[in-house]
Amino acid sequence: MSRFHWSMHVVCATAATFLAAVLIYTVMTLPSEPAGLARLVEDFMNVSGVEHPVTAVLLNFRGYDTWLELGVLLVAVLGMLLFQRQNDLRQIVRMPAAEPVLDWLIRLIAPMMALVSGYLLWMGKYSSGGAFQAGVVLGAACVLLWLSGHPSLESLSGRVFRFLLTVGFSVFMIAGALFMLSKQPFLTYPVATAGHWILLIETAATFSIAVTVAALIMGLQPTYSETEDQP
Amino acid sequence: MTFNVLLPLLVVASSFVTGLLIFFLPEHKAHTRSALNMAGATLKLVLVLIMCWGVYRGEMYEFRFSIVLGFDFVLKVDLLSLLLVTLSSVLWFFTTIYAIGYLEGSPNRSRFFGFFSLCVTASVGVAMAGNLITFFIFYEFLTLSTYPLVVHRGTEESLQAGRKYLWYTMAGGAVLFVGVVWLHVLVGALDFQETGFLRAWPASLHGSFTVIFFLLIIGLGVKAALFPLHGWLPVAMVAPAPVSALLHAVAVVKAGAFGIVRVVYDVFGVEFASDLGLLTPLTIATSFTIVYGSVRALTQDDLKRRLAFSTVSQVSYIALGVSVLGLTSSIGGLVHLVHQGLMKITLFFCAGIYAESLSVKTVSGMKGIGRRMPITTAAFTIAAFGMIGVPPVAGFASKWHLGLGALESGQPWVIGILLTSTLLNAGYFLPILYAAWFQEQEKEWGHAHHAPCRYETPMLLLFPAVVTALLSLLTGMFAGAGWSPLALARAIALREYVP
Amino acid sequence: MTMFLAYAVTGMIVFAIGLYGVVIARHLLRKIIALNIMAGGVFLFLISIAARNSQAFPDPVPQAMLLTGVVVALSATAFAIALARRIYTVTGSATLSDGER
Amino acid sequence: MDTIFPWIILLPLTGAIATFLVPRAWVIRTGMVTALLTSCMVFAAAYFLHQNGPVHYAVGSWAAPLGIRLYLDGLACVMLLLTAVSGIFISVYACEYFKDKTSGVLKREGIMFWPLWLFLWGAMNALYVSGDLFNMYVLLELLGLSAVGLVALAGTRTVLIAGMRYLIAAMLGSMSYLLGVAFLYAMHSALDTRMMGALIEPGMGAAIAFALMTIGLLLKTALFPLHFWLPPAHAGSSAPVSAILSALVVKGSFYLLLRLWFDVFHNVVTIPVGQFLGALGALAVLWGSIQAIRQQRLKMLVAYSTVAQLGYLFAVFPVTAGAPPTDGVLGQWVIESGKGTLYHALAHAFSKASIFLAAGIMVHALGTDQLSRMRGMAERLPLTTFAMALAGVSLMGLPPSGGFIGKWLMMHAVLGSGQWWWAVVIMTGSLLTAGYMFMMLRQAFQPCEDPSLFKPVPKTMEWAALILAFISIGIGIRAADVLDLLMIGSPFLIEPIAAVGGAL
Repeated sequence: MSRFHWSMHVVCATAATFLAAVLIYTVMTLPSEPAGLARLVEDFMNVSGVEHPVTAVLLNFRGYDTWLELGVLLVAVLGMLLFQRQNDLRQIVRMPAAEPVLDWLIRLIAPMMALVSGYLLWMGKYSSGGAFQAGVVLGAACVLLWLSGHPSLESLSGRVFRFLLTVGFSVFMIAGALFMLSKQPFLTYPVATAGHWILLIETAATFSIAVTVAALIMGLQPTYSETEDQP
Repeated sequence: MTFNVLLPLLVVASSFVTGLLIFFLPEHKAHTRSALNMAGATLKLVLVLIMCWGVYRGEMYEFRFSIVLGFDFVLKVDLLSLLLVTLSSVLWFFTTIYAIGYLEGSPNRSRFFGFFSLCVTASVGVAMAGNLITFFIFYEFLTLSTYPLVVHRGTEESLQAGRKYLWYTMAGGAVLFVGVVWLHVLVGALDFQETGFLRAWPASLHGSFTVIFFLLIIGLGVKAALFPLHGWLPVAMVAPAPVSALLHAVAVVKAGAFGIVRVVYDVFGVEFASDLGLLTPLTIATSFTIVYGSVRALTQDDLKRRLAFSTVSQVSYIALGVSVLGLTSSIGGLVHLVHQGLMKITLFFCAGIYAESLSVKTVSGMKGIGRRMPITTAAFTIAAFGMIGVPPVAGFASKWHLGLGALESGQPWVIGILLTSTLLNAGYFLPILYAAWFQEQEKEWGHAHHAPCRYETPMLLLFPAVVTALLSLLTGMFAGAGWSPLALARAIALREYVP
Repeated sequence: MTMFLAYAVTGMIVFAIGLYGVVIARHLLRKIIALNIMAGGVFLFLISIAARNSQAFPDPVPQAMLLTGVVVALSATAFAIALARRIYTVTGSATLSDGER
Repeated sequence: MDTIFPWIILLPLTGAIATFLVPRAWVIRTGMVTALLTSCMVFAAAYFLHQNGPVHYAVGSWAAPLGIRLYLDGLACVMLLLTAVSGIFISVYACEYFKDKTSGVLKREGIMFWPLWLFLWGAMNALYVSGDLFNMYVLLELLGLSAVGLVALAGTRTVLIAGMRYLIAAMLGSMSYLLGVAFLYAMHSALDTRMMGALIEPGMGAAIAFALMTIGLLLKTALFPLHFWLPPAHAGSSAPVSAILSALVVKGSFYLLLRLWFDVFHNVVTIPVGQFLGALGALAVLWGSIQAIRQQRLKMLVAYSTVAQLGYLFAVFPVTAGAPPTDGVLGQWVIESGKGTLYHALAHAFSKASIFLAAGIMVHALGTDQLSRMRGMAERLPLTTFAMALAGVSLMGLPPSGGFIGKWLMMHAVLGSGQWWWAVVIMTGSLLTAGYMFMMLRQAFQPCEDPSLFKPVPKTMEWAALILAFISIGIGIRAADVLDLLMIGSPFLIEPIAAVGGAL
């Protein structure tokens, strides 16, 4: 597996086991009946605008974290784009057109996946679901289309692609900043329409996550740069 | 900001501003640069004279500015600082003239004169520092501004000298820094007071006071070239003549000696220091340095190295005067601060002229130089006699007081040290004079580095040398006058002893 | 209670294995996979905290932390793979040349 | 104040999005406008902080245990100012640096530089005001990723490998930090630093959580044994990026360590732990300086000097660990050493950024940063050498500079609290720094043989480096104001902080 001297293995193995032992011992000493924030979340559920507690925490109580997390995703794509010649997906190596059977199958599945992603997005309000799951499913649909050599993604111009990448992050920020005009802290949604705002943010996030996931997967393929070696 | 507060700042700023302006002056503008230099020097001289007149009439000049809580930047003019400020500004005036003449046509002079003015700013700041922290700030600033002067020529030899100079002064600065911080932790404000302020503190601190004293003295000893720490001085001779003149007569060495005077008188107080038994080791160290410096000077053939070792021993006179408990010996030490400056700068001026006009650098090459360059050698002789302690010239007054003080304080062996060092001074100065005046010229004179001129050397070089020689003669003859450095030294010494 | 202990302990073991893998692995892809295993261990421990006591529904805050953590780990891994790919293209070898961890 | 507060974070991030979306011609303008606006916001925040004291800000107006609380006090404000001031000059420098020498058009690197740099700046600002443990994790990751992106910007072989090593170290650090947060949450079901500080009691769980989080942050601050990734990353990347990394990014995770130490773990911390961290710092100082002296390339020398100078910052921990919370006298030394560390961080940021920018100018003019090729720089590039000299003075801690005040305060605290051995370390460290700084300057002062070697350099780059150096000297002159600002909200007081509760 690696050219390290066997003693290195032994040393690392013992260190790892010692670390595991210490961690396990501490886990044992953890209190078994902690208060946890479940009850607190329960009290505020009625004001959060969504029924599912995790979505409430993710998008309302700790919306700031989720917003920054979208930022992290965006930085990852920026990093990936560093190694591309252009800032978009246009000259990703186009896959050869799939055989008719695969082509037909993908034409059938892709809209279904879009439907499923819409459903997941809507379900987020009531049970586990939401922007990330829907975004990934939509991204998978795009990857499938790309694999089958479908020209749809090539039509995505550089500007639109970059706009779509940033739409989730910016909508979240604008929604949050909007209510600062009425002297509310950042990311405060009015109680009545909180649910709608969250839905709006989630849809924007879905699109940008879908494009990000597709870009990351397609961006990692060996593109033109295989041939020409940068110094 | 009344005038009393502004004056000390103006004195420091006058050379600092000229320095900065010269930095940004393009190389070819020689005349504007010399004009700026001279303007700065005269302005400083005038301001200092005003200050002397003010202090004489009892004015109080103080500029206080707090950088951090309990850490004040204070410029205060008392009699002791007056001594060094006048010396620095007078000698800087003449050294500037000399430097302008000496560096005619040499490369990057803007950089040289920029650092030259910064260096004098630092030495004036050292003189006028009101507390130990400001003293330390200017002390370290001095290192920074003198290093580029030492390495000015950029030759490998001068870089080596610069490296050695740097290591000594940096290490010294670090030791001094530890001492100052430790004292500040124990005692808080470190403002200088006439008879020292450490006596009032409880006896429990005396142990750490002793350690702090030695830290401070070692830190200052590097620049004052005490025995084990003097290594950088002879090596730094590789710098151009005005630099070695400025470094060894006015700026660096005096800062160290002045620091020792401040620490012993205005931080510890001389009686408190002798109660703690701190003075005797200092006396022993300084006496050893005096003898060691003179012995080493005997064997040096290179003229400037010989003068460097003589400086090593002469500066320790000041420290000796300070460390011997007694009014007259302190007067002797303090006044030697001025006298040694005047005499040593004359010697270096003459050494520079010899190198510049006849490219004579070694003592053996000086046979018969008296006939070739009578005026310069006359000035050299006056200063040499002063160094030995021959009566009319200034040196005699300080040695006389040192000897008297040693007798009064009941340390007769110090007289022995003074005698041996005087003999040794004679030992390494008289052969030069004899060779210069009475022996025939052996070697051919080297070519001159400057255009032919009416006298033996350009006026810009000759005039400062002659003037400083006359000054040292006059201060020697009129030592008793009301205005002489001796009177000033006596006034200072009177204040330092608890009535 | 024992359900929490089971998951938490496995989480710790997986964390340690992942750490061992990161230190030992020389091939970049193995290192990145090991990093993900390590992340998996932490997330397993996080999720095991959520359902320790018998309330109406498990504590949603660790779940939210888990979701955010997973997405952050995903983006870091994606960037790491892109970087590893780039290193392979430029240097021709998929290991850090002077072989430290 | 509440209206200004979030803009410190929103502005750089909006700027990042804007520079990513606008066409090539507009990138520099938007970038510079964002940089200036963000700095104005930071100065405004500092002014308001000075007027009416520290600010608690609940994001989404949810109270602390559930929502995320942001907190701006003197300590955070000084770090914000540090980032803003160095950020402006680095941005000005970057405008010129990435321009193609011949055509003057912005190189591709320059386009990608701005979004990543503004993301990093936004993450830094958010990190300094964050008061929530998990939020700090996400910001640390955002910071790490954009920093690695900036490192990999240059695209050369060494830089990619260094970037990879940095990324792995960053991810390892974040994972162990997250595990620590998970443990804390498992024990006390709270994520807010102040609440955690009140709830936490010494025990096995708290100790392990503390150890994990500290190791994670040490990995990201590149303290001595874990510094392997820093020198190649900082030396290889392009000049503005290495200035950003050395001056700003490493300070972010150090700031977190300070926050955790004072806010969260103040009664879990024991004396041996403090001494251990101090010892690591001392080793970093000695090892970094010795390595720096042995380097042949300027940027490697300056990168190792970063490793060394970071060691100084850790002198605050042994002094604090030694002081029991309620003891008045020793508490005074804790505040003194906290001030010293912060001041050293401030002075180091400005002088290190200035030296890296100057090194960039040298590479720009000479094509290489070999120390032996620096001959004659004093004549050909006077402003750059002057900037290097001033910054060197500040790094060495010589009197007129900010570094001196930092060194003075640290020495004062260390000697006052009786732990004199750290004073020896600080002294040897500053002598060694003098060693490699003068080694560098000596090369520049030598006479230049062949003036044609030096290609012309845009003036704005030289002035950006010089002004940064002047600032690092300037803060040494008037230190009282900066320290008053720092002490608002008394960040270094370690008496147990009352539970913040849901009242916010």
